[in-house]
Amino acid sequence: MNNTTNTATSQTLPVYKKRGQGAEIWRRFRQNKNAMVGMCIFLVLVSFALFAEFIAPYDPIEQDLLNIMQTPSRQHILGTDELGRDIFSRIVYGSRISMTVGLIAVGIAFVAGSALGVICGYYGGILDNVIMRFVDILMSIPAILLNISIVAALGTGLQNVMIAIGISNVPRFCRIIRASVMSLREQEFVEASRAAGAKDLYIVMRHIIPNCLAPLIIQATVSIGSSILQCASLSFIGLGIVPPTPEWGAMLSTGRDFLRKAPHLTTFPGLAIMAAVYAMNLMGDGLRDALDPKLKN
Amino acid sequence: MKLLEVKNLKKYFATKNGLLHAVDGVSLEIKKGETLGLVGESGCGKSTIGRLVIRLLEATEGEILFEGKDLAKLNKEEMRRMRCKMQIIFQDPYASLDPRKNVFESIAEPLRVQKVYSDKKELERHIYELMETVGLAQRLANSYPHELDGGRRQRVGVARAIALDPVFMVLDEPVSALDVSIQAQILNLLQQLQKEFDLTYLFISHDLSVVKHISDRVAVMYLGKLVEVSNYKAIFKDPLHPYTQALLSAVPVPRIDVQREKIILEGDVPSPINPKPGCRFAGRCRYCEEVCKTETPPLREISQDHFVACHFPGNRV
Amino acid sequence: MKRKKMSLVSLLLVIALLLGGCGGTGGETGSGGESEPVRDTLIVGMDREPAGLDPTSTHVTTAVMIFNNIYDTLLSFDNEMKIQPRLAISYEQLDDVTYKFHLRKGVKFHNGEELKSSDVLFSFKRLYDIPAAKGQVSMIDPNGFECPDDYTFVLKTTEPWSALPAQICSSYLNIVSEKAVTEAGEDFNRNPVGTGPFQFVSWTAGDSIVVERFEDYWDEKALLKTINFRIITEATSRVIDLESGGIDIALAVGVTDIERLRENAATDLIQFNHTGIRYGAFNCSKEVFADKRVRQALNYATNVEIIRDVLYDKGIGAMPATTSVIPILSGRNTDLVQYDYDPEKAKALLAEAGYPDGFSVEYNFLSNTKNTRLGEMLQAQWAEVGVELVMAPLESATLTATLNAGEHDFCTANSTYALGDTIEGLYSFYHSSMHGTSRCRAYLSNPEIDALLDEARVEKNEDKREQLAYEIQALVHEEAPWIYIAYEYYNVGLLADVQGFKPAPNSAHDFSCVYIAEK
Amino acid sequence: MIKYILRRILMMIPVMLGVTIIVFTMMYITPGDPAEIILEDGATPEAVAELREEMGLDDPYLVRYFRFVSDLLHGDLGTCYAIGQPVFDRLVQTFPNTMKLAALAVLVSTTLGLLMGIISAAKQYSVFDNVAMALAMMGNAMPNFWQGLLLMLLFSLWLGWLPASGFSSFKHMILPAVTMGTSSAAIIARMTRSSMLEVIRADYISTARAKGQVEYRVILRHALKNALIPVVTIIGIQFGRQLGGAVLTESIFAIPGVGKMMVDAIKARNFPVVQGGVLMIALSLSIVNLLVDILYAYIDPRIKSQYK
Amino acid sequence: MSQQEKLLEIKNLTVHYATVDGTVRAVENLNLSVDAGQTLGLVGETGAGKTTTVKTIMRILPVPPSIIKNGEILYKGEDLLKKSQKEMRSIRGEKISMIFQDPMTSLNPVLTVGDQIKEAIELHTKVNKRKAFELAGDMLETVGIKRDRANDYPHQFSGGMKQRVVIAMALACNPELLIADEPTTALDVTIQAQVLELMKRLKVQYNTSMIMITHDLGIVAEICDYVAIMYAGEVVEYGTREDVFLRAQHPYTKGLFTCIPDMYSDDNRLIPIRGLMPDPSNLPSGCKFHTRCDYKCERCEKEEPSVVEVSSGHYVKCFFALPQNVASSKVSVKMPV
Repeated sequence: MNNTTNTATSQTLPVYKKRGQGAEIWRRFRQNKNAMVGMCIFLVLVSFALFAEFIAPYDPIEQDLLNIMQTPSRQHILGTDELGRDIFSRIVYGSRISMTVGLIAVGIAFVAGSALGVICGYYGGILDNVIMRFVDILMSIPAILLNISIVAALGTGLQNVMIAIGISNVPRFCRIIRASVMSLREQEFVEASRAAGAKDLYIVMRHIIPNCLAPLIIQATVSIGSSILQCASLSFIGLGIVPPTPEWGAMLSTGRDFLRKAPHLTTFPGLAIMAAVYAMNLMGDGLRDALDPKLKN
Repeated sequence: MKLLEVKNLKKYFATKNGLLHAVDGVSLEIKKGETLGLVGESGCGKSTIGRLVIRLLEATEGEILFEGKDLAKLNKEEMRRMRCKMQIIFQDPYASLDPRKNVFESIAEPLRVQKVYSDKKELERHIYELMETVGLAQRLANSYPHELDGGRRQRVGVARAIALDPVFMVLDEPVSALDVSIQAQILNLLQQLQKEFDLTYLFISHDLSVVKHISDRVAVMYLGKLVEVSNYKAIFKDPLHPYTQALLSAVPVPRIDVQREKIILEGDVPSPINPKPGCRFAGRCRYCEEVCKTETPPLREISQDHFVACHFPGNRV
Repeated sequence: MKRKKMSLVSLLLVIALLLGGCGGTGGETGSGGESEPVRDTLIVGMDREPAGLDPTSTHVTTAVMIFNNIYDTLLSFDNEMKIQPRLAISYEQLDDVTYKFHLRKGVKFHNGEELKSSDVLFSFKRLYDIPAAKGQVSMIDPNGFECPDDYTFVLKTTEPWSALPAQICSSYLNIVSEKAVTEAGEDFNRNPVGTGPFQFVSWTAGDSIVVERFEDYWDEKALLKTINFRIITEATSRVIDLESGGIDIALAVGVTDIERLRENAATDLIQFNHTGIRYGAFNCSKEVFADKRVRQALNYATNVEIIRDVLYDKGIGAMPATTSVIPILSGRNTDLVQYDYDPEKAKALLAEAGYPDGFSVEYNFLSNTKNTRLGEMLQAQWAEVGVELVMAPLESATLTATLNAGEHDFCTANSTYALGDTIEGLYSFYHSSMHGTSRCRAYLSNPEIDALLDEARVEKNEDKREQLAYEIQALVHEEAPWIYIAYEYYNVGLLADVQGFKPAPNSAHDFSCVYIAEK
Repeated sequence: MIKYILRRILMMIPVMLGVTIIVFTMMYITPGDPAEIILEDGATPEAVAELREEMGLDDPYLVRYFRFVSDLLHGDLGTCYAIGQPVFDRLVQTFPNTMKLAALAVLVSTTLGLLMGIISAAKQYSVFDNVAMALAMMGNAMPNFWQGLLLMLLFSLWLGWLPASGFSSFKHMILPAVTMGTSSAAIIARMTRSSMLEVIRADYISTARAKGQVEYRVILRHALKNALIPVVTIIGIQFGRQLGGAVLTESIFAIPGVGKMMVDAIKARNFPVVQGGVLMIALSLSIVNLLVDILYAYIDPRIKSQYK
Repeated sequence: MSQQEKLLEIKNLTVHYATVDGTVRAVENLNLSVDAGQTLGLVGETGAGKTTTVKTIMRILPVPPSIIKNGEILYKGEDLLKKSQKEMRSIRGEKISMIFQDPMTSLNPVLTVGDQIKEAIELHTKVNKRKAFELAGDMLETVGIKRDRANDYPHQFSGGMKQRVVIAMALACNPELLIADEPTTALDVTIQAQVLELMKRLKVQYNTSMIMITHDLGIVAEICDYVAIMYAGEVVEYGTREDVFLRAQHPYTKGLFTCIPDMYSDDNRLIPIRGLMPDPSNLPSGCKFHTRCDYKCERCEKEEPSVVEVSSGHYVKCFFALPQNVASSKVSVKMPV
């Protein structure tokens, strides 16, 4: 390996492609056993959500009033619910609802939270104070009460539930991004690009945001889990998803009256919620180690 | 012709318990093609000056004349264009490169920001050329900062700095974080670039031997003020200010055949917040008299091109 | 300053003291120590918290129950809904609008005052200026009251009204002590004074209402010393609490727990016919339901048989309903027959009425397990005849507003005959003048039915009233504004050693004769 | 330190004001009319109109808001529409119960979380580490209303150790507190574990070992105290979660807490109760956060010196 | 060197780290020894294995990633690697103690300075709490800090003062061997001078032998008696200060001297050592320095050179090492290319 500048002009200019660090992150993620378990459960649930039509043996809404609340049997793997509908099919279709609620609610919180967070973190000053006081106020009201009042104001139904859960998650995202933006703003590579004459917007988009994606992704993964839980709680109070759409929280809620007579009505939706949230938590932890900042140096 | 002239530069930071005098009335000038070494211990304000002269920080007071124009008066747009002429290299190779961008992107950034090239091929060619000039193998274009060692990361920093063909460069402790063998390679590279592109350097460091090696003129700073400025030979041969003398004697020298008189300073550097009048070094100075405690000694030209800020310069017991 | 050594243990202790310590007060109410239930205290688990203890405040079933034990009305229903004398020994009807009541002597209020006709007058008069209770005395002439002496009380109705005696038994007309109300004013709602067998002790909002035996009650004294009505909204928790011995009586037990409570040796279950009927109502003022044939078609399209089996566990929880008048009331038209399940006929009728390929209708309901299941079954069954039932659950506040304003297409409800009078019930369900009130859901306006109802209302002769009731129910059956689902049984779970509990159809249960048998 | 506390209390006022605005606006835009709910059976149109007038529900937004705030300043939280009892009395009855429950839940989650966090950090990548973390996360993943019902079945019915519902003795608080506590034990355990792992890698731990200190003293005396600092802030946040968690747990275990009252109040459009309840919850959260900060300064001398 | 007065002797110590990207060969059969009362300078750049070596002596290397392949560390004849943890604890702090590089993080921020020194004393001497606190006060005085500052917390001290506290703590039990891992690298020049003076004084006062790890040859010149130059996990040159400064033979040692700007000669061209730092996870074959050596030949690439004793006590690990019977300075050795 000679170190003097290689004089020979290299024949083929190395193809300039942006080789992502994905390979590195994926390698570290794969080594974490728990995270892989979480990933598998997550993939199963996503496949349920995407291919519900093929996986579910029965139509989730089709009733069979002759044999209601059957315990698990060969035709109905997980048994039938209080109207004779196949529980397994309802859980499969239910995953579609829960995943959508999780993803879109977190999406709302992610976008709104990051926008506010970046403004506060980068510019500071009165704007930062005002927004942060607003965030403090939202944080001082427990999430579930916030959800209930928003749903009460907007009305029940999938769309409003998503908006409610989204709004109540905004403060958490805003705080995380504000913290990482404030620390990044002082970094020398930001000063370097400022010295090169870059405008603020350029610096935020090219340097600040890519570098605070890691904590965001971790929080997003965990928040999907907690959003599913919040949606189930809303259904439990009767403000959640409109029947007959199969949603795990609603199934758990209606099933609770038959807890003693037909426990399987609550056990399986409950386990489904638990599996989804558990998977999200495990993946969140796995990502936390994989995206660890010490990856930088 | 004076490329850069700074008059009575001041920079104060508001802190919880008072005003921190980081830079307290510094005046200096750098001729074109010259390297001015700025040396001093941590907390003396040398890095702040480095950022003030290229207006990365807004000065509290004082003028910064670059090629005759006062940078403080320029509006945002004019300042952005002036940025091409002046660049900065940082100390910590790990923090000065964006971990999410590869080498190619990091070097290309200044060119993209100033929209120098419209055609992509042109941009690529120039970047490979720059990489060659700083001694980086072309295959490293795709690698990420965490895959490179300290020396190579600093070379990327240098390539980025010279991308816009600047005239003036601030080097803020460029080699302090590197191992000795790599340090020498970078210093040679900087000297070679200075000759090749007729660059003017403001070289900031706490390492006296490195400063002596690379600078034409040297300025010694203590607690926000310049205490001694002269050409590199005079400062080391005939230091006049007591702090410079103590500083020189404190540096451990890798030679056992040289005997030197040991001056050990007592106590610690005083706090720069709400400093008292009089000479800042009075508390730790061997020759301290009453006048030193009350009157701040101005920077006076004692002998040809040798300035000292002390009431009793050159005093030797 | 002596530096306090901060070891880990004391750190945790500080957190615990700091946080745990701030809850010293409150929470310690409720009758006596809960460790071992004192056998002369009865703990009743009820499902809803009454809005207030002033008889003029709104009437939830649990409120009516408690009122019946701390107040008395002039007359009251017995368990066969027959009118019996109570505070009034007897009454005579002087003419077709005036009634004269002879009060019992020596009756004591809880505050020691003696019952006088002035108290009765006061109890009636105060209803006129309370919006929630005004409806109860709309038929009674506000200035037709007279108190010839301390123990006789005369009132006049605005027009001849056969149901007056039934109205007197209404829990709104419980007699309160004039002195107590004037003194307490607003606070009367929180500490009532009546003449009933039990007197009020305390009310911890959201937790429990405690009453204790009134020693000098005019009738024979209650057997129990105190009753603690605990509020447990969650049905499952209530039953678990009963089975684990935490409470003695659990009201409103769900259908699914009936069998288990019966089989369990430590508990048993009493079922009785509630004065209510579970039904689905079409809003006849809406254009699509104006046509009788559409309503009949949907009756044919509904398989009530199977719905009842699913909802009430094959007849364990309810009785089939063929008319809106409940079994224990007189004048029930027994020869009406339920619309049988005939989807083809339904389609034909729909086509005939101009809806060959069906239509879409919105179903407003309070989202609880029963309404949801009922809605989903109807949705499936009506889909077969091309009618799309859109589920539109509303929470309690918005639902009440929508139904009272008549904005709904279809809804389900469980209405009760609070007055225990057939004609009054039918009148409040179907008379066109009652649109906008809380019991009129069908918004039916049929002049023939209105005329019969008006006539029956003033008819004094008992058999004539029953004859009219028969005719009205037949006409209503033809109009089919409702789908009769079931007469629900009201299920009460109790521990095996609780004796003497006789439930009342209008849920005004009498706890004075309840006692706990020694094992 | 006192100066800092006063400043923090002053800072609470704008937050409280903000809470009143948000809650009032939220209630204002919610459809459904309280007058109708109160009248319920007797809700004839004229009766409703008359009651609305009496309750001043027809006044414009600003008038009602300023009336609400001025009453608030006089310490009058308004009267509960349903029962007619002053909201303040209702809060006095229900609030201590929820606070006691939340405090016990925080104690449960803290002890559980700290224990699991420390042990799994000390024995990193061991079987215990994985099992403890998996269990903790399981507690967090389980919907707490379902968990409550199952615990009630197990402990009240089948084992008969604990009463199923009600709130008159300490025994009543165990089940609900455990239900609420397990969900945040996972977060505290994870936080303790990662902060312990970070601290164990610090130089002063090697210094302690180089002094010849025995390993468990190194962990407890040197590592734990430093690791606890970030955990204390988490405990403050958990208290907010517990108040939220109380809402469902209270309805399951029939506890007369502020959570359940709030849910019913929102559904019944009982505006004064909702406004009063949210204010009280927000106030208690801010106070708890302040207490946590003071505790924080007490543990970490670097911060204590800033406030002197 | 005669056997008996050797305080510490390391014999072909090999330590590797098992990491995710493969095994890192941090130390490769290293041989080193320290005599009683002497100061050994351990010089080398990043990744040379200096810290790994001294942490292995103290046995405070975290075991999961690190594996001690083979080798012995004889302390007064007893092999430290065979000792149990309990035995090691009685040696750490009392017989051998250690100072770390960054004063900012080597003191526990939540305990007072006095407590931390008292802890060291109480571990190894049977004294009650009050006496231990008094002794701690004495130690502070000896390192030039007023006794009443014992109740202050670390964040109330400057960098230099903190390093003095660390030194006080290390010398509290009068150890026979003090290991200092780059003690002054994080300090400013004038403060560094103060601390070096203090260490020189205490070394004599407590008659402790010392291992000073540094990459700054200036510090070695000021404080060390013997010098060992380390490169890629092994000692490439060992000798007295005069041997290494005046009669260095190994190309790496000479390269170190030529690439440091010298303040006392007017202008000297810097001759850098070309190439990159060795990657410990895949070290070059043969002589590990051949990739950067100007004098390398085929033999250097394939074979590992053996250690040559060029003069008494002066060892060089290089094929071109020439035994010198007479000491001469500044001999530029002509090397066949």
